Amino acid sequence: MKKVEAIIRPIKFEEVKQALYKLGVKGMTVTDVLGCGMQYGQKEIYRGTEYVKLLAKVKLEVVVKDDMVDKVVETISSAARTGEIGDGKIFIYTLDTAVRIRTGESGEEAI
Amino acid sequence: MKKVEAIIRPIKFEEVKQALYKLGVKGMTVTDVLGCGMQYGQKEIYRGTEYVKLLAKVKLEVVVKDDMVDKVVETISSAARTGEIGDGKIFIYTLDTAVRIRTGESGEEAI
Amino acid sequence: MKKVEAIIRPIKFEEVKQALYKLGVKGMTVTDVLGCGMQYGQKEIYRGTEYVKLLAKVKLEVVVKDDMVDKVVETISSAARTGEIGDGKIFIYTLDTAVRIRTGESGEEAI
Amino acid sequence: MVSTGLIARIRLRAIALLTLLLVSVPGIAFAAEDAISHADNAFIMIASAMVMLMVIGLALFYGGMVPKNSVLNTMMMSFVTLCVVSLVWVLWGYSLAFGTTINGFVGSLEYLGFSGVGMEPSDGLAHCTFAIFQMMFACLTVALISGAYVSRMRFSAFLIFGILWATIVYAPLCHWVWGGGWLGELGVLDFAGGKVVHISSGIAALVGCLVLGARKGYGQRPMPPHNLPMTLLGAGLLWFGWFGFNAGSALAADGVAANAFMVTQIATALGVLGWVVAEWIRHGKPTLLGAASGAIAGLVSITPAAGFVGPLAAIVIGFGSGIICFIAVAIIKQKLGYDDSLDVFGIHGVGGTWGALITGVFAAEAIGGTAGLLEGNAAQLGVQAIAVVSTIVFVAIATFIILKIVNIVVPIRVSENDEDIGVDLALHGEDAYSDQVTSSGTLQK
Amino acid sequence: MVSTGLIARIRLRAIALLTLLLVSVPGIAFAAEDAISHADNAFIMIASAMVMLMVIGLALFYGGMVPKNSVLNTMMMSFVTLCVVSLVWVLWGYSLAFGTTINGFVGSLEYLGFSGVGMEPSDGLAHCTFAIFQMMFACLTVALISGAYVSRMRFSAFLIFGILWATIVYAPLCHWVWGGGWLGELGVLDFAGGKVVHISSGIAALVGCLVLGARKGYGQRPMPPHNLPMTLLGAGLLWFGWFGFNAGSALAADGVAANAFMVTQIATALGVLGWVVAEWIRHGKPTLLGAASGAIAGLVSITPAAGFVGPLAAIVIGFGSGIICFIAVAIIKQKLGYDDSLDVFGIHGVGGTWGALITGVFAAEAIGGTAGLLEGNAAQLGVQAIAVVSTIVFVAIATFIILKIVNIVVPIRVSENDEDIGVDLALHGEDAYSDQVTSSGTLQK
Amino acid sequence: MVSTGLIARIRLRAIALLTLLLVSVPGIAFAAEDAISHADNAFIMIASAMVMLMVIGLALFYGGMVPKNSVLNTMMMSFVTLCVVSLVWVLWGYSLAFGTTINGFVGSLEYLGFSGVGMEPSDGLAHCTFAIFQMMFACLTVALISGAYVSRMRFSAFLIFGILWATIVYAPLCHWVWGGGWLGELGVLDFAGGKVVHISSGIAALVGCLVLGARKGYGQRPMPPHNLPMTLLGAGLLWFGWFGFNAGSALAADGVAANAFMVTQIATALGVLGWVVAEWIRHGKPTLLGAASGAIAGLVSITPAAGFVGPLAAIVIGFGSGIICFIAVAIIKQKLGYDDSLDVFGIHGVGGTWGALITGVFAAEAIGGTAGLLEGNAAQLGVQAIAVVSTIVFVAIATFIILKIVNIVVPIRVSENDEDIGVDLALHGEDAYSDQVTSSGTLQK
Ligand SMILES: Nc1ncnc2c1ncn2[C@@H]1O[C@H](COP(=O)(O)OP(=O)(O)O)[C@@H](O)[C@H]1O
Ligand SMILES: Nc1ncnc2c1ncn2[C@@H]1O[C@H](COP(=O)(O)OP(=O)(O)O)[C@@H](O)[C@H]1O
Ligand SMILES: Nc1ncnc2c1ncn2[C@@H]1O[C@H](COP(=O)(O)OP(=O)(O)O)[C@@H](O)[C@H]1O
Repeated sequence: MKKVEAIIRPIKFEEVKQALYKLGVKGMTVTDVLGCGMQYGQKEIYRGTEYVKLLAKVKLEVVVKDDMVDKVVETISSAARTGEIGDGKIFIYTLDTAVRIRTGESGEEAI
Repeated sequence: MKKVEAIIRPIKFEEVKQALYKLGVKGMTVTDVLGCGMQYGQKEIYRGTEYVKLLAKVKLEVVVKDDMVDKVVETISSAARTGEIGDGKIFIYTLDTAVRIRTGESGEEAI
Repeated sequence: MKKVEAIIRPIKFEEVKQALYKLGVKGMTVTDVLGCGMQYGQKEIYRGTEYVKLLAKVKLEVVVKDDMVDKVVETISSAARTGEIGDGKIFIYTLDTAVRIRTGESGEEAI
Repeated sequence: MVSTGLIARIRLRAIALLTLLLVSVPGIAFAAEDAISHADNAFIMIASAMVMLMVIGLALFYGGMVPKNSVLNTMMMSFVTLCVVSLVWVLWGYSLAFGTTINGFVGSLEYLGFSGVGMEPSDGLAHCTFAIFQMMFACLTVALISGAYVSRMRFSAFLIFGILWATIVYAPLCHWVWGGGWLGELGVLDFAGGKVVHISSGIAALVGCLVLGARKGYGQRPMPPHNLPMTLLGAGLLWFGWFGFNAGSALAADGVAANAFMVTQIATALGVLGWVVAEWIRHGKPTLLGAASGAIAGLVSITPAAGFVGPLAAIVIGFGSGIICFIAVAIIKQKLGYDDSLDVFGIHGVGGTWGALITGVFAAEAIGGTAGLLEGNAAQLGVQAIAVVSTIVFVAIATFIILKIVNIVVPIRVSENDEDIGVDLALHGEDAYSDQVTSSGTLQK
Repeated sequence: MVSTGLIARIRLRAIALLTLLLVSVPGIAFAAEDAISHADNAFIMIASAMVMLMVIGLALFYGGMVPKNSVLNTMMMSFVTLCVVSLVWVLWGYSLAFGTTINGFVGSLEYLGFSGVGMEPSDGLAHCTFAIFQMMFACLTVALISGAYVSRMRFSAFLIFGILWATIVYAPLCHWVWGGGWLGELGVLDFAGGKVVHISSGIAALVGCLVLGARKGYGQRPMPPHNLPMTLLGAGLLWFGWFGFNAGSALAADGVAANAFMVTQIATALGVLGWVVAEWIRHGKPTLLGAASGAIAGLVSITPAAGFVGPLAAIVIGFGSGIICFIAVAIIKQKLGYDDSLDVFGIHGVGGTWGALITGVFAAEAIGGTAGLLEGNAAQLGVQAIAVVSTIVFVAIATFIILKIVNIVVPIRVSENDEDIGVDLALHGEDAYSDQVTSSGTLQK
Repeated sequence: MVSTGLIARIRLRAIALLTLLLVSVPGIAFAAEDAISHADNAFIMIASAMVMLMVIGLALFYGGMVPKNSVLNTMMMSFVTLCVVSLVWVLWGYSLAFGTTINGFVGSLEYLGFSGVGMEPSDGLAHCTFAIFQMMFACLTVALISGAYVSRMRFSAFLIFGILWATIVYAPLCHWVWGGGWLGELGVLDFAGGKVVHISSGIAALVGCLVLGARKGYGQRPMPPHNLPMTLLGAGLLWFGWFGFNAGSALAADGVAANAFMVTQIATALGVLGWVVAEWIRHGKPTLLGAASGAIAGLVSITPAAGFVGPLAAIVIGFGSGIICFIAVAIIKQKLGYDDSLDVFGIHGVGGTWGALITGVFAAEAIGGTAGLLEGNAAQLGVQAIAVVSTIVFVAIATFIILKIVNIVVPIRVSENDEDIGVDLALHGEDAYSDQVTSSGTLQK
């Protein structure tokens, strides 16, 4: 069981979500985050002070069976890509297990 | 050392927290997230437009020693359960190590 | 490839970020979280009701190559330390892999 | 439009000068009473707009105090009340309140549908100016009640409740005090609505929150305000609008209005200080919510007294109100355990009662024409007490009956599930705040 | 300052009493016309401040409705319009609108730079009081338009557009109706700007959103309001300020003003109820955004009618407006698919047209001196229709040309990338909200 | 109540007509001075309410500009100041400011506890109307100062400071200029408080922020506004209320008030444009915070001039103020490095000084009765300069001493730890915003 964690542009989130639904992935968890990478930040101004702030991004977490990982990564990548710096990253982790709280099921059935 | 990550209903968070305290778990990290799973989303309306939004959930992260994992999962599950769709999921990961910033301790002592 | 996840004081975030930049770490993801540990919470009052709330913390996630981990942990620790309870924790995880969405690169090149 | 003897007396002074002037001018035939004074008419129109703004202030004051998932419902209750009660007032409410009295208990139906309520002069104002000013009072009173019902009352049930309550409770009560009814005849002092507006809404709130029951989780989880700056803004707009409410109740921009304006400012300031000091002593810290609450407590307490007392009395009334309401809200309510969610009873009920009684103590003949206890007229305090008790009894019983009737038509309380989700989403299909991710939903075609 | 025959007539009544008084006093030589009535002057000054506050209300009303990343730009458009159009008005706008008429189409240049616009009395007001009151109308009208252009228009382009539009469209239109122009002469009834303010801004909004094109992602992603309490507060301030707008349009605190005040309250309340009921039927739930929208719909529709109709007509006008605008916004727009982002056309254009026409139906001679269809004067409805059509045609063509010209000077639409990032950051270098982490950026030295 | 020669002159014109009327009527014995003009009394009451609302506007303007963890403390400082200074004003402040002058330096104690301040007429107003209008000015002035002290000053220390400063600095200064004191006698022009309100608060802010020291991390971390829409709303309410402040300072709804109203609108609009243009040139982008700041700069600069200059001068004054204050705030402050956190000195100190001096240049005899430099009266500019310098010196020394004294009673600065946590939580035990999770805390029983 793997967790696919994608940091993407907020504007692309809806597209990614719908692409995942099409793929059959129904469960996901989403968080507002800030980030920097190659795309360093955005200049802001207030009363003569200039400063650089991190960029708003969306973190998308999807836990899937091992055999789904490649398809999920592929789907997210192509839906989230613009080709410009700032498109984001995907990180993949291995889970020990998952539990569905409602039923107590655990393991792959719980996803 | 394991991270137990639970996605639960906001309304259940206080109960879960108190149950964990009783169990002796004092450290935890909490994030506001949005999610969907079997419970797909909530219909909203504005000026004639209807759309479906993700549901507000709470992500609770607790890092514990290996031997505590089962008790923690059990505690969270029973406190968070309503029996209705949308109760949430628990995901379990293995950590390499942990460090307490204040003292520099690492490993199990740091939790 | 490792993920270094640090939970630190909001007030220390800017210092930590700049210390990481100096170290050459350019990519990071930041989330507003709430937490408790030894530092239990803050008393609040409204109309005669007193209650204790979790503390605002910042979660910083940095994915780095294995050989950078110690330096990153060291850098974060020293920048975030005040010596008082509440300085925070660092958790370290192993990743399977990373993907750069823009280019499709994966593995260490993608970080 | 029938004014009480009291208001008539107030007005008398206001027009004395003009009358004198006109009478002494040869060749002017019409009586002063017949003309619209542009100054007074402008004053009361603007005062009416200010009272209307109080309802918006109230929506913010209340909205900031509830959790994030019921702010819209809370604001809706005030906002839509402003609309529904306005309609009730035009159709029959004004007539029940200010039509020719039927035995001192209720007005006749002569003004149904605002017939006869137009541009013609009436005591120096256009008749409709007076009717609209009073309309705003009715709207505000019903909206005030909603603060005790938040996060759990069915919206449709609240609207039906509001229509019935405005008709059966507010209009008659207003008639009793200001419309030529028995309390006015008895000589009760209620300058701008200590009883009519505040005691009545406070009692309705208390009865209602007992009938509804506490919010799910009340007493187990804290339910703190989700946006305190919003609450402070609301309190600020209420304070601003209350000048129209209190000074406007002189119905002319005369010295009585100026006095009412002055003591309103003083009592409100002292209400804040009273609450903040009490809180500082008890909790070790002064809170912004305490300051905002104290302002409302001060405003409530000076409302019945504004045209009758001077600046030093206002200091005592306001400071006392801040402390008394703090005790009611922060100590007594905690002990008794009822869920008067936003403390409508604790502030309007308690503060209004304090104000109504203390008016009977501090009333100064030189200001409002009536002496109080301190000037040797103990009877006035008795009259005030009669008015307070009769208001409480009448409102409590009537509110209870209305709620029970509404509950038959439509259950007054939402389902448990709706309460869990939050009434905003459940009843209105809306979320108060949407950030970037949240707002990204899927369109339904 | 040239008033239309209509307004002159209204004023006449207002000063009748005073004239009578003064004329009958021996030894008073000056005419009533020459004096400033402090009451009316105070009323219109305060009304002007209230209309100014409407622009702030509008900034909030609109700001709450856009996504989080374009709220500042949206608010800026209203706020800076208030400044730019004020300057235009001083320099030449007022003169074009209220200078001596040139063939009924535009005013002369006699008041350029407010020369001759000062403290001297003019119809009971200081001349500058009138000029400032009218200034606020011009500002508000241009600001209203911006709601259709949000999240994608270049800020500098909007400012240039605003200057040109205020000069070429608003000032002449204002002249036609209120400044001695041909529509006023024709006898059109437009008490406070149904055509001049609302139809004109609504049409400009529609033309502009078609020229600009839809927001990126419109129709694919929902773009829901980011802060509904802000929108409700905005609606509340608009409602409050609108009393100054409508009642102030009597230019005196007389019975006509009082009538306008009354019907404004009633129609607004009913506008809310109309929209909410329609929505409840269609979507199963009443929304706060619907309630706020209905209030604006009601306010818009009563604007042209306020000095001419009574309370029962106001009920019909307001309720009708709530329902009609709901249909325009929630059903027809959805079908046609143009991106009138915040429904300026759907509410101001549609509601203003409804109001302008229905005024010709319900106008009551006893109130505003002119009879409408119901009192047998069908011609009035014809006059109203002529005014509506001529306003629509003139505004549509002129707005289209202005936008095309502006687009040559500076592209009216931002780049795709700026639209993705959001116009706040892209055009203003600011983020509306900063939490602790966000606010922690790196200083540039 | 003693008016300065200046104000008396303004008033004279206002009552000329009425006097003429009354004098020419046989059989009217009383003097015009003895009557309350309902129009003027209404105007000043409403103006007072508007000035009160400015304090709320200020709380929002300031509150939006601070980080999320000190918004409540920032708002509290304004809100509770409104209460504490009101009490000071009733007890002794008004008397020190407007009691019979003692050698031109301070008023006598005749009005202690508002004794003798009631409904009786005084220059056309009820005496208490005037006293309350002035009360609001005192409150606002002290609240303005707080903007330089945010996020680090102990709340109790600020309250003590406010009481002392209102007594020792504000009341005498007010007396000097408006209460019959030496500056008024000298013929200084300060229509609505350029010196009394703005220079004084600006200087107190500067001295205070130097005494307190900079916020921890100032210059290392950016400390950007946490909620810019709140700041814009605050600026909007300030603008609205400022009409009451400036036009109300005519103390009658006459032509002078109308002129003040007009130039206030114009200068404010131009202040925005000045700031925005300067910023656009320097940073390449116009910001909303810049627009809001420019509005305040414009308002400040026209405050001393409002009754003395015409519309074209207002354009120059406002536009100049926007640019000058931008330079002071965005360039000079950055260089000097002091932490005038919300730029009270940069806007009120600098803008007030600019306004005070330029009034001496543009004053037009036809408007306010006094000529300025441009009309050949160079001496007036000298008088203005004397007033500015004496105000600066007096306020700087007195503020410094007061802060040092307060610091003995209670340390004026919070502990480092409290500053880290944030003053909201540390001093008030509250968090401004609670989302669902945050709000879920554990009840203490
Ligand atoms: N090493 C990293 N560790 C954690 N998060 C990262 C890392 N690199 C990138 N990110 C996240 O991904 C987002 C996009 O990264 P960016 O470098 O701009 O993408 P790209 O290189 O593909 O253009 C960043 O804003 C950050 O949130
Ligand atoms: N596969 C998944 N990956 C990531 N998060 C998930 C996944 N499945 C569920 N979740 C999270 O758990 C929440 C509850 O899931 P849901 O399916 O509604 O619970 P249940 O199936 O137990 O009723 C979701 O809103 C989402 O945040
Ligand atoms: N066991 C844990 N699991 C998850 N998060 C934790 C855990 N312990 C601490 N934290 C996070 O770290 C933060 C700081 O912890 P705290 O105990 O106050 O630090 P310290 O012990 O170094 O003083 C907490 O607020 C919480 O967010």
